[in-house]
Amino acid sequence: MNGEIIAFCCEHSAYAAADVVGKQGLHYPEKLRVIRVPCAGRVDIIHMLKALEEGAAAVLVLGCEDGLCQHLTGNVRAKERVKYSETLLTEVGIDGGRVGMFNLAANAPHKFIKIINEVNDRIKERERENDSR
Amino acid sequence: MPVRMGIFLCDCGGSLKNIDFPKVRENLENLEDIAFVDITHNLCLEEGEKAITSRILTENINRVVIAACSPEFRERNFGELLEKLRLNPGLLSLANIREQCSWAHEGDVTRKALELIMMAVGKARLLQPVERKEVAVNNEVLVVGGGFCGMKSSLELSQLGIRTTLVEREPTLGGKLKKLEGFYSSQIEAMIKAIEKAENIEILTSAEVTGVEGKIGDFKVRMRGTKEILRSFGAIVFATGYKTEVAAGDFPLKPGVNIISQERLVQLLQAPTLEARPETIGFIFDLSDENPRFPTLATLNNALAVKQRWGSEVYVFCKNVKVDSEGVEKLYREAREDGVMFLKFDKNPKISADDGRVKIDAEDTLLGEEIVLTCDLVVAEEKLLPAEGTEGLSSLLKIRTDSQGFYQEENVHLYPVSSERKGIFFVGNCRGDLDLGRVLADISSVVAKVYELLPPGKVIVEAERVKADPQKCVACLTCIRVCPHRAVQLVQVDSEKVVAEISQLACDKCGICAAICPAKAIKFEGYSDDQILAQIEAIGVS
Amino acid sequence: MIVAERKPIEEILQMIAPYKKVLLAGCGTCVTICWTGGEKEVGILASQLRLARGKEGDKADTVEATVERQCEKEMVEELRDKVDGVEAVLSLACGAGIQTIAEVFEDKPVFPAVNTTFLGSPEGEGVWLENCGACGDCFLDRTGGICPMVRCAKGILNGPCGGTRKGGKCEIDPDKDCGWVLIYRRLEKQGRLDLMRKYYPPKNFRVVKRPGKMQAIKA
Amino acid sequence: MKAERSIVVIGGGIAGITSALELANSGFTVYLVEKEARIGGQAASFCCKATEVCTKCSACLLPQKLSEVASYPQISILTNSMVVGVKGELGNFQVEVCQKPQYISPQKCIACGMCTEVCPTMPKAIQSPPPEAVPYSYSINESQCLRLKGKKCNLCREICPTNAIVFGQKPERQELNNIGAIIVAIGFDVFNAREIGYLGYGRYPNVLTGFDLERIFRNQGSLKLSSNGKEPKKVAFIQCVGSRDENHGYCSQVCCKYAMRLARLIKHQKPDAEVTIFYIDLQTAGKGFAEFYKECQGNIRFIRGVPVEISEAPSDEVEVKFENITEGKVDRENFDFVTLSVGIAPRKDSWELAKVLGINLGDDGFFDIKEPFNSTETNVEGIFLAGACQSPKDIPDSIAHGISAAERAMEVLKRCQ
Repeated sequence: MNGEIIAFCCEHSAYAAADVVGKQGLHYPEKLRVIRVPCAGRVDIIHMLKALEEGAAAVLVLGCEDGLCQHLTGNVRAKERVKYSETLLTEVGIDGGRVGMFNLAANAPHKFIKIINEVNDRIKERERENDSR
Repeated sequence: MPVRMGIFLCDCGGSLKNIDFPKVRENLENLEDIAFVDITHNLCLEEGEKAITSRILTENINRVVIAACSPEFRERNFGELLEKLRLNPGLLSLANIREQCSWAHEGDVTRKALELIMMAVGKARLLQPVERKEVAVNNEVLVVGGGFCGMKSSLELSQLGIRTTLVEREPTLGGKLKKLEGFYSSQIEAMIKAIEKAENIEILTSAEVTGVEGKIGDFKVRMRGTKEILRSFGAIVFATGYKTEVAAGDFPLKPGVNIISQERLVQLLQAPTLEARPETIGFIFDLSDENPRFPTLATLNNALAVKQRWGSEVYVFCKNVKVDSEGVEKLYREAREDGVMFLKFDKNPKISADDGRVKIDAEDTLLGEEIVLTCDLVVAEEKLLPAEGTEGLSSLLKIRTDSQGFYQEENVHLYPVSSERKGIFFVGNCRGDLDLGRVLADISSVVAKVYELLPPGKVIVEAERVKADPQKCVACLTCIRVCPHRAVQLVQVDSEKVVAEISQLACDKCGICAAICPAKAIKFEGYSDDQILAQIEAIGVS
Repeated sequence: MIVAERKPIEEILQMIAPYKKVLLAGCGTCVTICWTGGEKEVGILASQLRLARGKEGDKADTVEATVERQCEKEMVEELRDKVDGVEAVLSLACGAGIQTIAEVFEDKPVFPAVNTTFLGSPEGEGVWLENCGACGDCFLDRTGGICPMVRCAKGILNGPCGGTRKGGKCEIDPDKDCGWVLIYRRLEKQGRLDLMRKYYPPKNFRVVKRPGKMQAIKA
Repeated sequence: MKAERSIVVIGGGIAGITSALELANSGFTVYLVEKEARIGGQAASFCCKATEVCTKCSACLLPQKLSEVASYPQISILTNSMVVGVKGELGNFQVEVCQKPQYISPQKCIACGMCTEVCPTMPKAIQSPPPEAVPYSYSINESQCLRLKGKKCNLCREICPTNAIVFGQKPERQELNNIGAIIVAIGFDVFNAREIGYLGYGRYPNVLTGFDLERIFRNQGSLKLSSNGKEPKKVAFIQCVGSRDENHGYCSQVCCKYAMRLARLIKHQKPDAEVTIFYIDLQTAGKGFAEFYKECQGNIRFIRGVPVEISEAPSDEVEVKFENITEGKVDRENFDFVTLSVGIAPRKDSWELAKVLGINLGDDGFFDIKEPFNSTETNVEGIFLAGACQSPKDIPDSIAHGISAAERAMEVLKRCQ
């Protein structure tokens, strides 16, 4: 891997939103790699850490809006796990901002693009910082 | 059996021009375990189906990767096709190279497309078939609550041929509406007769549900009545209704002060004689914006009745008239045309006793004036509240209530009548503030949902989509505690070992348990740890 | 059940700093149940270590294994091949497990990755509560099945202390219940309140922070 | 008498597809007859109105249901189609369906988009489907297409890889036989705000309807003024446009909710925006909605009374004239964007279908029901109503009504078996 963005996308929301982006002919950075999951609650800490180990620039968990999870607590648990992964990373001196949880619905393609672009901008900014150091 | 994989690449009629398909094929062909890589044009059409069929029939493959449009379009159909060709649909892995690759980017995306396919290949290598099997279920339904809603649900279920047991806390059926005279009570009487006559409805009065174990298709329900009963039901419908209350904080409910409830007013209206006709009557409702439909309907109907029977001066004080139910706007107009006066406030009025009468001190926002009215009688807002025992039953069922304590969490996926547990339903006012039209829609919905979940005969389920490995399970109960659908139970495997078992009927396939299991004993086929990690590992390899 | 908490990562990193290849040994019993040292946690810690050392340009090699009960020599024996291939062992088991593995593989340095904190039981999802001090002199018969040594912050045998807050909470930690109020209510239910009047001579307490409580943050 | 296990659902909006899915799940064969080129109805183009949390508008339930319907083998979708004749009775209807020429077969079109690339007209006569479209296929605009205007163009047909394009099509009639029951779910028309001239809809670019706003948020993600491309700072919502007036004796049941949700969304995206809602009576019923209203009160201004006039003001603003009740005078205030919370009206073509089916229309123009409170059965046995064509409904209510119509149909069929 070489600086890709890995996004675990809940098939009820983010995955469908990503499809809509393509259908509308809109774009997001090519380095995004989507892994489809049945619910954000399926994504575990080890999945995020392994992706970073393999060389991902950032790992995102994209789930349903708060209060909309078909499984009630899947997105809430995912958020907790992302938060915990963040501390695991910070503990060892890695930028915790490289993991993130975002909520969106299937009919929110623009939110999907916004999330990916923002994350990508952050990555670029960090690269610039590292270069200047 | 060694993996032998067939890969179908679809170029969508040759339109995905930013992907170099021959180059993709070249890269894939060199991988291990690959039987063939085909470039096809229209996999979604009949010709595509033929292409897949002929290849699968001749090549003896046991894994299939299809790189095409979003799974939204053809996943189900591809699965059905594989099944027809005697390949388990669980052995199929898709790569979305159209919506999420070719269409989402400008310029050449061959590399990304190849990677997405490699991810699907990595996952496919580890896929296992998921067999489907028939399971027997109990089709009998328990309806809890013998009021209008529960009785009507039982009757309609029985008309579809579903055996029903109706359990009621009180000694008789009928609920609240039975107390009323006229139209409703005669309807209720007719319903009670119909239920008593129905062959497939069993009535249990003076009995209460005290325990629910098990899962859809086999809920073990404990009931306490004259004796303790333990029975199995396929589904449970709760129609436990509501209670109403006049909030003492809003109204000075002292003896001698003429403030009465809507229920009391109905009794007065039904009484053959009246001690003294009230000259002026005030109604007050919608003090809090909460659950407004119920008090609005009661107020409009009763204000009209008072006007028509007693000819009193009628004033209605409210924040907003809640007309968002069918026919209520018309009722509101009728009341105004009949001379009922409506006064709207933003600040709650002051209500005080005034020498046997009641003084209402309100600021009318429309007139912009303060209005002081002394009434002979004030009819207070009856708040709609969860019925007694709702809290107890919901914790018994391990089901969440909404922010006001009614059944059913505020989650749009559950509306109208479902709960987070399959096979447990809520109808009518036990799940919130509904008018009669919506209650009736609820009743029909629950009947349809029960019929759909528990059709006559057996139910086909995926046997082991999500499975706890009894060898690895340490019975820590984590999955049982976290499963949002309460699909996990502890079962005895042999004389000394208990392990978690996931009911495929009750499971809604979210994978929360697989992620949280501290012993890594739960495998979600298709989304297992190794299958997810294989996808991660495939990224950037090309 | 034995409850343990993972050690701070810096401490773990320091311990294993001299070793390139390390075996992370989990235990499938108590520490799995309290989400600290089962197969899942072994995987997470291994990944975290690789990330930490990878950052320093020092590639860590980790081997992962979880045995059913690390406090059993026979079960630990299964690890022999894996232990032979590494320079050190990092154990995620309780103190008993760590000592067993250290005893079986005497020539290998064995390090603890967790602190064994208390004996307790689950209070709810992801929350464990200390309820036994393993004092070796059980007198739950007199206290309605609630141990004042750990459930009372002061560990007093003749309570309550007089500092009980409103609602039956402890004066030291208002979030925790007063153990003696719990005992009183239990005995009251059983009609055995006379036991409250009896005097018990002091025990020899160990100095332990009590009551211990561990909250797992992983959802 | 043998009752058939096939059912025709007329209308592919949220209520119709809910009925269809429910019936198919219970083993019935369903013909879903849709007048437009795609199913999904009004709600398919609605936006997500979540702020930090989901505000329970239910619009996102559509996509999943739509793709489920599309891949359900027991549901046949007939687009561009209308029911033009019905014979028979409960248990055995014959339904005549007329299909307009589609020129592009939705069964064959794979939405590759090559036809649009070669289409020589400007704007293109062949258009890509909106992202929510089901079936996801291209369509031809008759007034643009050279070929359909009699010219000699064949470019799209030549490039189409699946031979999906067929010219020279005539309207086709087909008879669906052995239909057990019919469910009518044709939905509603959005009230045409032009009918109320003094509100300025259609005249001022910064006066739009709530339904317009839904589409803007859905397709663009945020609300930008057409005049300066910036997000509006001062926004007004005007309630009860086309509801509860002399011509509409009903509450549309959706407008207070969508207005508050959209208002919150605007505040969420631009926290310094000032949002005002003008209303008659606020409808706050429904699970959790009273609480949501309380949150709205924190940063949205609510004014009782709907404005009497909207007129043009300098620098692309609009002036709203309303009665200031607290001060007892008429006030004027400028806004840079006004949303008219338009209501639900009966469909203009309801009476045509009513004639074909022999069912009645009620006072307000919605389909009438057999008896009070039995909101799914019509005066014709075996013909049922689902969704907002019976009376205004929001998405959750339409779903519930769709399920109950399916259940009534199943039960009536069961009874006559």
